Amino acid sequence: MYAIVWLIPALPLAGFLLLVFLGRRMPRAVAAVVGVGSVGLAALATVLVGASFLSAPPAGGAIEERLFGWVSLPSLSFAFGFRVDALTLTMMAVITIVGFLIHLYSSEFMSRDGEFWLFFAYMNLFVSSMLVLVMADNLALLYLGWEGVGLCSYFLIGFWYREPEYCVAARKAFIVTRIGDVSMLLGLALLVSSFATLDIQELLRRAAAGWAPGSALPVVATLLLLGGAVGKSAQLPLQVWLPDAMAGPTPVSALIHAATMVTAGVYLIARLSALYALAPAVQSLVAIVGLATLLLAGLAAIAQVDLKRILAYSTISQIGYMFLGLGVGFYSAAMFHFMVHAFFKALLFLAAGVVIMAQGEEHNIFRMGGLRTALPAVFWTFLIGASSLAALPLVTAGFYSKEWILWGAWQAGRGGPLLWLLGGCLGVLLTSLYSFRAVFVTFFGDQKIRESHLPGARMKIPLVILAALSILGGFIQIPSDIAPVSLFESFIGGVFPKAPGAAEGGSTQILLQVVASALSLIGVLAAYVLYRRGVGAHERLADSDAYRGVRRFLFSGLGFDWVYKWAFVKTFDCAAKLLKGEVVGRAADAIGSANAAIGRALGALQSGRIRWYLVGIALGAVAAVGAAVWL
Amino acid sequence: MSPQFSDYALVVAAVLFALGLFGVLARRNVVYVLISVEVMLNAAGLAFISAGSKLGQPDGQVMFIFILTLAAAEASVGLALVIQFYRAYKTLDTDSARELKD
Amino acid sequence: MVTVLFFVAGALAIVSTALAVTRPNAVHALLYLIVAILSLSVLFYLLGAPFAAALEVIVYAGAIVVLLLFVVMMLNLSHQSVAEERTLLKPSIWIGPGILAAVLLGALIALLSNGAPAGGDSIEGPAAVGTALFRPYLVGVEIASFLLISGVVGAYHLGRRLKEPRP
Amino acid sequence: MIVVVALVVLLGVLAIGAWLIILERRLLALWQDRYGPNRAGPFGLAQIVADMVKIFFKEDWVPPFADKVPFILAPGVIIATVLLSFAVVPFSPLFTVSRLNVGLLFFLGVSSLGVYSVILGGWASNSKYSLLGGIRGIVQMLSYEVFMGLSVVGVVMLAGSFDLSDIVRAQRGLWFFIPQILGFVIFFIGGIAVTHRIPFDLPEAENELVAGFHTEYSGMKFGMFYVGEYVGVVLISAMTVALFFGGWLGPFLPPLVWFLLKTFLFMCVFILVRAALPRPRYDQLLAFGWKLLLPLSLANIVLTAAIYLAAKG
Repeated sequence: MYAIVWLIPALPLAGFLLLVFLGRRMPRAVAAVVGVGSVGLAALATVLVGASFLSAPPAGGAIEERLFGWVSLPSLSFAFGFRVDALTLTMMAVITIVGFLIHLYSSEFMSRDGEFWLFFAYMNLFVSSMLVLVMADNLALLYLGWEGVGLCSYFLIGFWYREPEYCVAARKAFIVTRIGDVSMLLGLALLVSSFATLDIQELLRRAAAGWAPGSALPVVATLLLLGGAVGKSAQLPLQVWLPDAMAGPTPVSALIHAATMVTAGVYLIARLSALYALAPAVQSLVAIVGLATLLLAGLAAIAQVDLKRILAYSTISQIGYMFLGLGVGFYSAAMFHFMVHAFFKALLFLAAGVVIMAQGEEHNIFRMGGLRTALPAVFWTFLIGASSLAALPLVTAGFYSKEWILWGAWQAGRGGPLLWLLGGCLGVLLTSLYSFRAVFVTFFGDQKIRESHLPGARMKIPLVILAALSILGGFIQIPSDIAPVSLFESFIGGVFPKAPGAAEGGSTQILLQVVASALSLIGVLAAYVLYRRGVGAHERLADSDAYRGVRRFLFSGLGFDWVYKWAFVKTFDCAAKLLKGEVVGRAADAIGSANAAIGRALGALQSGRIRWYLVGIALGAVAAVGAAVWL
Repeated sequence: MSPQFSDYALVVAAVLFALGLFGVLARRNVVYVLISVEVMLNAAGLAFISAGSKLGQPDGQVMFIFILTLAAAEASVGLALVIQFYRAYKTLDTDSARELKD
Repeated sequence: MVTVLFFVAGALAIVSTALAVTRPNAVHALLYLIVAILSLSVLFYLLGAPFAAALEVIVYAGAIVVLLLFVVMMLNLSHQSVAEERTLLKPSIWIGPGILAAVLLGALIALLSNGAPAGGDSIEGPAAVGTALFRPYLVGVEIASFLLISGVVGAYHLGRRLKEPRP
Repeated sequence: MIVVVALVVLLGVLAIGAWLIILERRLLALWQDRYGPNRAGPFGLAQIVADMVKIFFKEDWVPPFADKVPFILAPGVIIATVLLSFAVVPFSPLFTVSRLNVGLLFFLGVSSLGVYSVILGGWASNSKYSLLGGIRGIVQMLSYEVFMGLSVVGVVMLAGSFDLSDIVRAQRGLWFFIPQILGFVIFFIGGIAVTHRIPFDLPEAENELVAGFHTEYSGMKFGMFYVGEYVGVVLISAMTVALFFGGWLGPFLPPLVWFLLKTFLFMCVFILVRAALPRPRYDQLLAFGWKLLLPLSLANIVLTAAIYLAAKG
């Protein structure tokens, strides 16, 4: 079955081309079939490839397929080629299967939109680019996919381009991620100049042989690449674009800004894990970035009132968990969390999409309420997603993946317990608080808006499937102290360096799990107390000035936008204003007016009389000959 | 054959060139300007040929042939311009075509 | 005999060129130019370049000057513009260029008299010229052919009758 | 010696040209079932003498509106250029005025000067018909000289010389009209056009332009144009023979006789063409030249060069 590997990205690309060239003339049904079908076929192909991968693992643990030569220079050559190993296969499975479900959902969700076909064209292109990103066997191709998904993200955030603020949001996302991309490009340039190859495996081999651990070059290279990952994955300090990216249609938020694209940074670091092993300081930095992001985003999420923005901050926070896992060397754990997160976050977004649609495009959760009875299917699936997000013990997938990361954090050398304390205790608490805040406020209480636009089958089926995955997905990897199941680790672990101190912890591990579980339950309880039990606690708090100030601070995403506005935009504006009129301009004007004056002076020579010009030529000839005689 | 021919021929070429230059500068009629240019080209050809003869090389004649081609191309384009000039201004006085100035 | 011929031809070339440049009647001027070209051709022959001499007559006298005459005849202006030409040839107009040309001539002759490299006259036949033309100067020949083609195209383009007369 | 040869050639050629007029009239009459001039002398051969007498005694009128010097110069130019061209014609190995190493180029150059007689005559007459005829003459002769010049390049390649005697000698094995049949046809057509004979007599087309460039001419000046045309026919015939039909080469008879016989044959061909073909329109003439003869002559050059180089190995 390995021969069909190339089909997996090619199918969505074909769908994109079909839609882009013929979509305008297609009936909606045909466009939907093309758009959904291409991704569906890609998912089918992925499943087939995955099945044969599991039943008969290829030599070297990877399928390698070189399609055609791309750049061939004496000093540097690379091909358009794919390399599929366990890590890639995990990503591919998530991209195509979750992608297919979201496409199916979109075919109903977007059905009233005028540019239906264009939406699917962009989505197909996105899926294709994302697949290229994860399947690339060299960094140039990876970068192609990287920029491709960024471009699609820009298109889709601004999909409703008639609203000016959506375009602003799209631009913001594009520009902010561009900062990271430049950093990444520099990193790639450094790697190329150091090793004269872009092939990932070859590069990692040469790096391991050529670079001493902890020396300056690997630190710089990994730092630059981390810049790219941070930008794409919306981590501190480049996280500001993701909340605004919620301007796009909800399926876009689910697919691109929760499940797949934003985890490209995680993938990049995981893919180049051998490189990061050469720069322990940077790897620690990854952990710190992840920790800081997950806490800050969690705090910001508590204060949001827009349902989608809550989920956006939650995404930032959960990717922070993944970074934490990467930083402490638990790559498998990070990837496990990535997979589980894709399931439940896509679920949450899709459910939120239904809610928002049913409430007549109302985003503010405090104007909703009581939807438990109006939208029972959505309520239950949303509840499952939120539980998984809050890592309610034992029954949810999120519990298992998060526990794994926290166990890694505990073991991470000297700062381990601190990481665990902040990330585990505080993070878990915050997560369950904000997720159940959303649940209680949205689905309980009095119904304030009558529901409309109830979801059909094509929207419900993905919700159900994703809800099932959010529960069952966790059971393929269970800590040994509960039950010895380690399917995921045995599948993907071979790709990564061995996790440090991954030994089983016995009673310590049990203790840690109990504390974390307790904290997540406390979070649920706190949310209940604050937002559900009457109106008391929350209302009373809301009166105090201090609370309002904190709330506004948290609501604004901890003021990052404000800081950036003043630090970069305003200073740039000021500098521009300073330079605009006088300083540089005057010098330029002087050059210009001097030229104009010279031109006017010389213009007098342009009498229009040909004979005058000839006289000039003749004088020149006389001078030349005279010089020859005289000299 | 006198060995000094080529020296005198160079002097003749210089005289012809100066005459052509005079014509180009003094005449205002485009046709005369063209005639004078041809004279100057001829003078250059004579100079090349006498130099080639003096040095015993065929290169002088080769250059003359190139000058000839140049003259042919120049004459054809130049005459086409003269015709258009006359159509536009109903005169051949170069000084009447002074629109470029404004 | 040959020497006399050389000097006669040289003098003829100079005199007829001077007349060609100064005659008010364009056709007369062109006739003088033909005489100048023929005497130049004689000079070429005497300088040992019979091939160039023949080409001078064929191309200059036989083609270029004929074309000039053709244009003069087609515009049919020689008769009416003779008087006009006379007024344009006032001394005040030609005195400046005359001085300039005289200075250039002086400089040129000074340059020539400053000692030219020694060497004898020799005859180079068409075969030698052809060999030189198509061996070391092949690129030049190609460029010249480009020039001719562009000349043809340019002349055709410029010679078209404009759709709308200029304002 | 050379002066004697030159004088003999000069007088002989003029005589032949003059008698050609009679020949043409008689032949045309023969082909048109008429008698033609048959009264003066045996077979009317003395008719030319009578014509001469008449033309010399006619009033030699110069129009007052004409530009006199070019007007008088024009008929001289054609006689001069045609007769000058005969300087390089190789009548026989011994009987040649000048063996110039660029003889063929000399012929082309001098005959290209012949166009000035048409130009000057047409312009100096200062009459509309003359001017139109002159303009036609310029364009026609300028165009067809190009093809004439190009058509002989093949001959020069095969002979390896511009010297006409060398060219004749190079035809000992094979007359060049066989390998250069294309060149021969183009050269002959070009020759008819350059001598502006019927059917290419557009500069003097009598039913359109009265008499074209020599409308205003009379007396012996007209006679010089007339004789010049016929001497031109002799010249083109002689050159055709020298370039393509082996010149003086031939068995039994002396070389000079062979040359004259062949030339006579081609003069008859000229007359036959006049008798047989109608006159084309002016634009047809030019289109025929530039669109057919020019590509053909270029193709002839390329083919000849290619075959020559291939044969040489």
